[in-house]
Amino acid sequence: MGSSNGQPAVVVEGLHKSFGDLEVLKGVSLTAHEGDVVSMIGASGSGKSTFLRCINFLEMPTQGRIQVTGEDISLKTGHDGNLHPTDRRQLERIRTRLGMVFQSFNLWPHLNVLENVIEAPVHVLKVPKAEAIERAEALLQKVGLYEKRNQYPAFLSGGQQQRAAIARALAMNPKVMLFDEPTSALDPELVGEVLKVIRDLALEGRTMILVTHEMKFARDVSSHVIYLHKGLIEEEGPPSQVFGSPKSDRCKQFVSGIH
Amino acid sequence: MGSSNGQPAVVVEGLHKSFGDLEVLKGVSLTAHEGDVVSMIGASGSGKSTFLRCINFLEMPTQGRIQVTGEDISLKTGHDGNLHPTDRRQLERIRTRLGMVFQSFNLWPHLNVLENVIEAPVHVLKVPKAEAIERAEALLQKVGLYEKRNQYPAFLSGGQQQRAAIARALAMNPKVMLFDEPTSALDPELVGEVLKVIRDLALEGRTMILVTHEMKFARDVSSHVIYLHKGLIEEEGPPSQVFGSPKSDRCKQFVSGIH
Amino acid sequence: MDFSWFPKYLPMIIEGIGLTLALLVISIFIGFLLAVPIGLVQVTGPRWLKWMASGFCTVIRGTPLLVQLWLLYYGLGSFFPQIPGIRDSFMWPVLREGFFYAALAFTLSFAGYEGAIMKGAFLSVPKGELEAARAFGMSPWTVLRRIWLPRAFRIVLPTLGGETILQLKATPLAATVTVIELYGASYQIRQDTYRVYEPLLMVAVIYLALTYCITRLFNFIERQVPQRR
Amino acid sequence: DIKFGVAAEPYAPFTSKDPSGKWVGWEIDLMEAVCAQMKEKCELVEVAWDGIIPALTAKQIDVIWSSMSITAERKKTIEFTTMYYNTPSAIIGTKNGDTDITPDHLAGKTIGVQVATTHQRYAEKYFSAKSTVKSYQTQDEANNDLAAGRLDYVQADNSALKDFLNTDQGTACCEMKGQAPEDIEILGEGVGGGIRKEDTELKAKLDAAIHALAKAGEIQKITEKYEKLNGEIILPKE
Amino acid sequence: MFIAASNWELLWQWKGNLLSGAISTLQISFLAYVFGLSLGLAGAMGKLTGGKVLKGILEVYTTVIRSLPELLLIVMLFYLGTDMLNRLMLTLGYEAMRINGFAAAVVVLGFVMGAYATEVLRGAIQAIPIGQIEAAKAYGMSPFLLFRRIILPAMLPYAIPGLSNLWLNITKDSALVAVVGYSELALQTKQAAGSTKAYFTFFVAAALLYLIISMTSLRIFGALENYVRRGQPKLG
Ligand SMILES: Nc1ncnc2c1ncn2[C@@H]1O[C@H](COP(=O)(O)OP(=O)(O)OP(=O)(O)O)[C@@H](O)[C@H]1O
Ligand SMILES: Nc1ncnc2c1ncn2[C@@H]1O[C@H](COP(=O)(O)OP(=O)(O)OP(=O)(O)O)[C@@H](O)[C@H]1O
Ligand SMILES: [Mg+2]
Ligand SMILES: [Mg+2]
Repeated sequence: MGSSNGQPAVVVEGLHKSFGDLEVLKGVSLTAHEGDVVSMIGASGSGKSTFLRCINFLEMPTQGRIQVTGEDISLKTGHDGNLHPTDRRQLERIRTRLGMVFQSFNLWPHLNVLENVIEAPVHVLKVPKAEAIERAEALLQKVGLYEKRNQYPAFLSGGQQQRAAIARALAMNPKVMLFDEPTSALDPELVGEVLKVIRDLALEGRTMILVTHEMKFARDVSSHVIYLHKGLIEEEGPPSQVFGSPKSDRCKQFVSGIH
Repeated sequence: MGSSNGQPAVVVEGLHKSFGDLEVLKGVSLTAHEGDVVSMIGASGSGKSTFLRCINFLEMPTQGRIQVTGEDISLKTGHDGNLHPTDRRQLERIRTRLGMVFQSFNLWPHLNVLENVIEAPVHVLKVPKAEAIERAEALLQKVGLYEKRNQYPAFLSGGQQQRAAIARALAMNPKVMLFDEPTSALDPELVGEVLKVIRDLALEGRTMILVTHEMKFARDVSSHVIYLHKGLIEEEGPPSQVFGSPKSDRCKQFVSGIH
Repeated sequence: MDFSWFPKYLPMIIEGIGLTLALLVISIFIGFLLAVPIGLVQVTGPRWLKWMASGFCTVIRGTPLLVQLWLLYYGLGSFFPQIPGIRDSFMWPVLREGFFYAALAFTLSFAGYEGAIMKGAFLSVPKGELEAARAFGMSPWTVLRRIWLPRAFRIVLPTLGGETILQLKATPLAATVTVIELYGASYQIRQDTYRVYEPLLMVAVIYLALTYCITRLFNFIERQVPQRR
Repeated sequence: DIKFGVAAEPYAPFTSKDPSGKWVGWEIDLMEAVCAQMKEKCELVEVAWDGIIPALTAKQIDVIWSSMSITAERKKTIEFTTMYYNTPSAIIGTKNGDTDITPDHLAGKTIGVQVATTHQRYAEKYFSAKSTVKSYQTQDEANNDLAAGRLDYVQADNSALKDFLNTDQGTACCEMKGQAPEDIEILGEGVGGGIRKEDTELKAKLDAAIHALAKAGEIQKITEKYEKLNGEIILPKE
Repeated sequence: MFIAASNWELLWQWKGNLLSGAISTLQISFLAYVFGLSLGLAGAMGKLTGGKVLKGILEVYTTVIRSLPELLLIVMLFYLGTDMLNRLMLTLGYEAMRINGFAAAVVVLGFVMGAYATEVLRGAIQAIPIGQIEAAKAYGMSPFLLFRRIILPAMLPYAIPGLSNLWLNITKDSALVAVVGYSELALQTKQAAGSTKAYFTFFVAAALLYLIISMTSLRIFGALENYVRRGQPKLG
């Protein structure tokens, strides 16, 4: 699965996730190789965010196997019936290789934009502060937020918060990026910028898994598209196929909704 | 300005707004008649949300005049140099006629979805509770959230939260709706649904002012489009003109960014 | 361990528990009702009200409760009898009793401490949630009643449980103004018998039971709104 | 050496502290005399009243020397030395000239006493049938309430009450009504030093010392130094 | 005011005692507060993230300790504790020893304070929007780092009012340590008042000293609160 232009960076096998009685993911598998850009599309509530959140164990899956940059995450079943990582240090190590942009941004309100961006590099990766600031400022320049670097998140516009969140994730220089609707609050010009950034990262050999509602964006950016429907992969393949000639009726209807 | 198919519902004249030294709005005027759908587009940080928030005085403008459904809101300059409404009751009355969907949803976390929707009708409009519930359930059905009506917002997906916010605003049956990126978290199918809802509302003679980054959506839904650039209206007119043959270079570049 | 004194003092202990509970319930309820406006005006009120409320909180929190109680009981209390005719009025049976002053002092104290806590809670409600309420045309009163206060209340709940227990343990001070509540009763027993641990143990067990009830009550209220963890 | 525990809360003129932190007073003088008599080295330890019994049982002190009244109830827990002073129980009240303190005359009135004192037991035995007896944690609180008009009478140590009547507040409001009639069972035993039950040897030594001092008139000599106490307290006979 | 000239003289004579009492109060309160806060932080984290057993133990700790009168705890821990210790020493053939009242008081007060702080901090941590914590986890922060860099600063706005109440309480509760023979402001006041019979004078003086301590500390807490709320828009 996927264009195999490198080592597998993320392998997910048979992922299940339930919240109480509600089964949100019913066995989802995915392989993303280095340099792949995998897009997930699907209706609201189909489990896209949950899938991303399972990859870095913000949500504990009920069943399944997850491998990141070749490393299998060792799991055991906890009291709640979900799988939990057994080795905290392994989990932390792996998380540093997984950047994440949240759907709701989740900026830290007690830190200003610059501090938000350097927080993890300085304190997790132990990058010297001066170096981290330099890099952060370059990133903020790139997303057009340099002027706002000393502002606190609560005083930013929606799109500015989203850009800060993107810069924050990029600052970790992760092998794999998980983007949860990274362009929802951005204007078309900025969407174009983000597109460029993602392409550059892919060329550098980084892997990206992104959830998006912007079909055009998905078509332009991805090497592989997955259409998720009610917790199952209903259709997947290169964008040309999923958008151009989907086999599943449900998918056909979904992508035809693009106006 | 705007297609004049009725009484003016919202009139804004020469609106200025500064945050400290930063002048965000530099004199923005707008007239929206009954049944109009006015879209505001513009770069992130150009002041779109601030403009909407000034209309219902969540943000106090620095200068300007605002009229809603024919009623002039009486203002006086406060200690902070901004304009403040003099008559609280008038403001509250007018706000009940202005529905608002926030960019960040702002659902009330201590109330479940249904309670969020009936809260204002019951406690502001004094609609009998049973009636409000009935109406709310119909609205939730419409936005596909009926099953989640007893769930608390923290347990909803992004799109579900946004739909709850839309239902909450619709439940007030307002004359004018202010939408701040109402479809940012929605999939194409749901965007289509919202488009239908907005059209129906417009046919009923309601007025809508909406901020959006989805140009296709703006083109399909609006009777009038305003392109905001650095706190000023750079271009406005019917969608065919703004998107088809913009006069301003800046606008041309912005809308060409659509891919 | 020697509990032979227990039957003899039982009526006194029961009366003591009654007084303790009465003092606790009165001061918590009225005190909290006062604390809400005291907290609120510190966040939104006009400057002079803000100033008064925070001054009240500072003085109440800044001086020992015992001193406040004594100022009321011996200060205010010795002023009343000088008012002509008051000894014959229907108020006198209340005004001459230590209970009245204890309840008053405890209520004001709770209001002062909780006022400061409520201020913080009001400040901690995210701004967007209030804006949503205002945008729907809610009057300030409705915003407060339906959104602001319930949200603030949830934020203070865990703290409030502790404060209620602290208040329970402040009630022994009432014994200094002749209200022989639970602790006062045990003090009497200790002084009569010179047994140290047994009377204290008895009080401890009763307090433990009361605290357990208070904790359960607050846990129950906390669970009313589920939280994602 | 023997550790004498004194309540940290002063009880002037028996025990009080001067600004330099030195303990002084009738009981302190007596303590020194007793120690000299026993030819023992003594150490004064200050302990909060609340912790004074545990301090005794935990052996942090050996004698409680702090105006502790001897009662049958307390004897179940600790042992006492022989009585080293006693005070008559007196009653004061608001000014009105009459000095009748029979239970019938006090009917319907409110009488204040200090908690767990012999006076409280006395008042409860004789007056509580017809009057209200209110207990206070300290004597001063009762006095204050009498002045404030919330009490009609206060029963307490003769000397303490005289002391209060000498203050401005006391002179203004109140007067001596008389001494409570003797009741050996309640008032008779007086004040003694508290000791652990097992320390019989120490008790014997202390008792002997107190008797010797009384016999030699030493206690009387100490009392003469304290104007307020002179003639107001009852001293051991021999 | 109410204080006659002769009483000023008394106050002047006893000023050293009152001031040293106030300093003792501050010392003991501060140490106990720091100790209690550390216990509270650990307790709150344990309650929120610990296993069933740890949660159970902490629940007992907060319920039992908070419900027992402090006086009882101090008397029990100090006297009963030393009594038993000494009995043990004696049976083993050592001499009885005296436990330092100051250390005992700090430990006991801090232990009690820890139970309250646990609940205050638990509430504050629970009030942090979960997304902020998830973001930190997603960047590979270890629990300790997450705690230090995100949870701690993010919870402070919710915790400071409760914590400042606890501090003010402890400055006054420290009066209880008089029971174990440690003299702080309240006891010094009682002794001065009892020895001179000038009750009113000394109580007013003590109240003022307490008020000065409180107002100063409230200033500090206020400044701290302003600082920790720096990223927050003003509510209107
Ligand atoms: N409370 C505030 N204090 C200071 N500056 C603010 C505040 N609110 C907004 N701003 C600034 O005002 C500018 C306009 O913000 P606004 O939210 O109106 O932008 P927008 O057009 O809605 O952008 P977006 O599309 O990203 O939501 C931004 O630069 C923002 O940083
Ligand atoms: N913590 C939770 N507890 C219970 N149900 C949850 C929880 N989180 C998500 N859900 C439910 O799981 C389903 C999938 O949620 P998810 O957030 O993965 O959707 P999504 O595909 O990202 O949708 P969207 O496009 O709207 O963001 C939804 O129905 C949601 O209500
Ligand atoms: Mg999602
Ligand atoms: Mg905006």
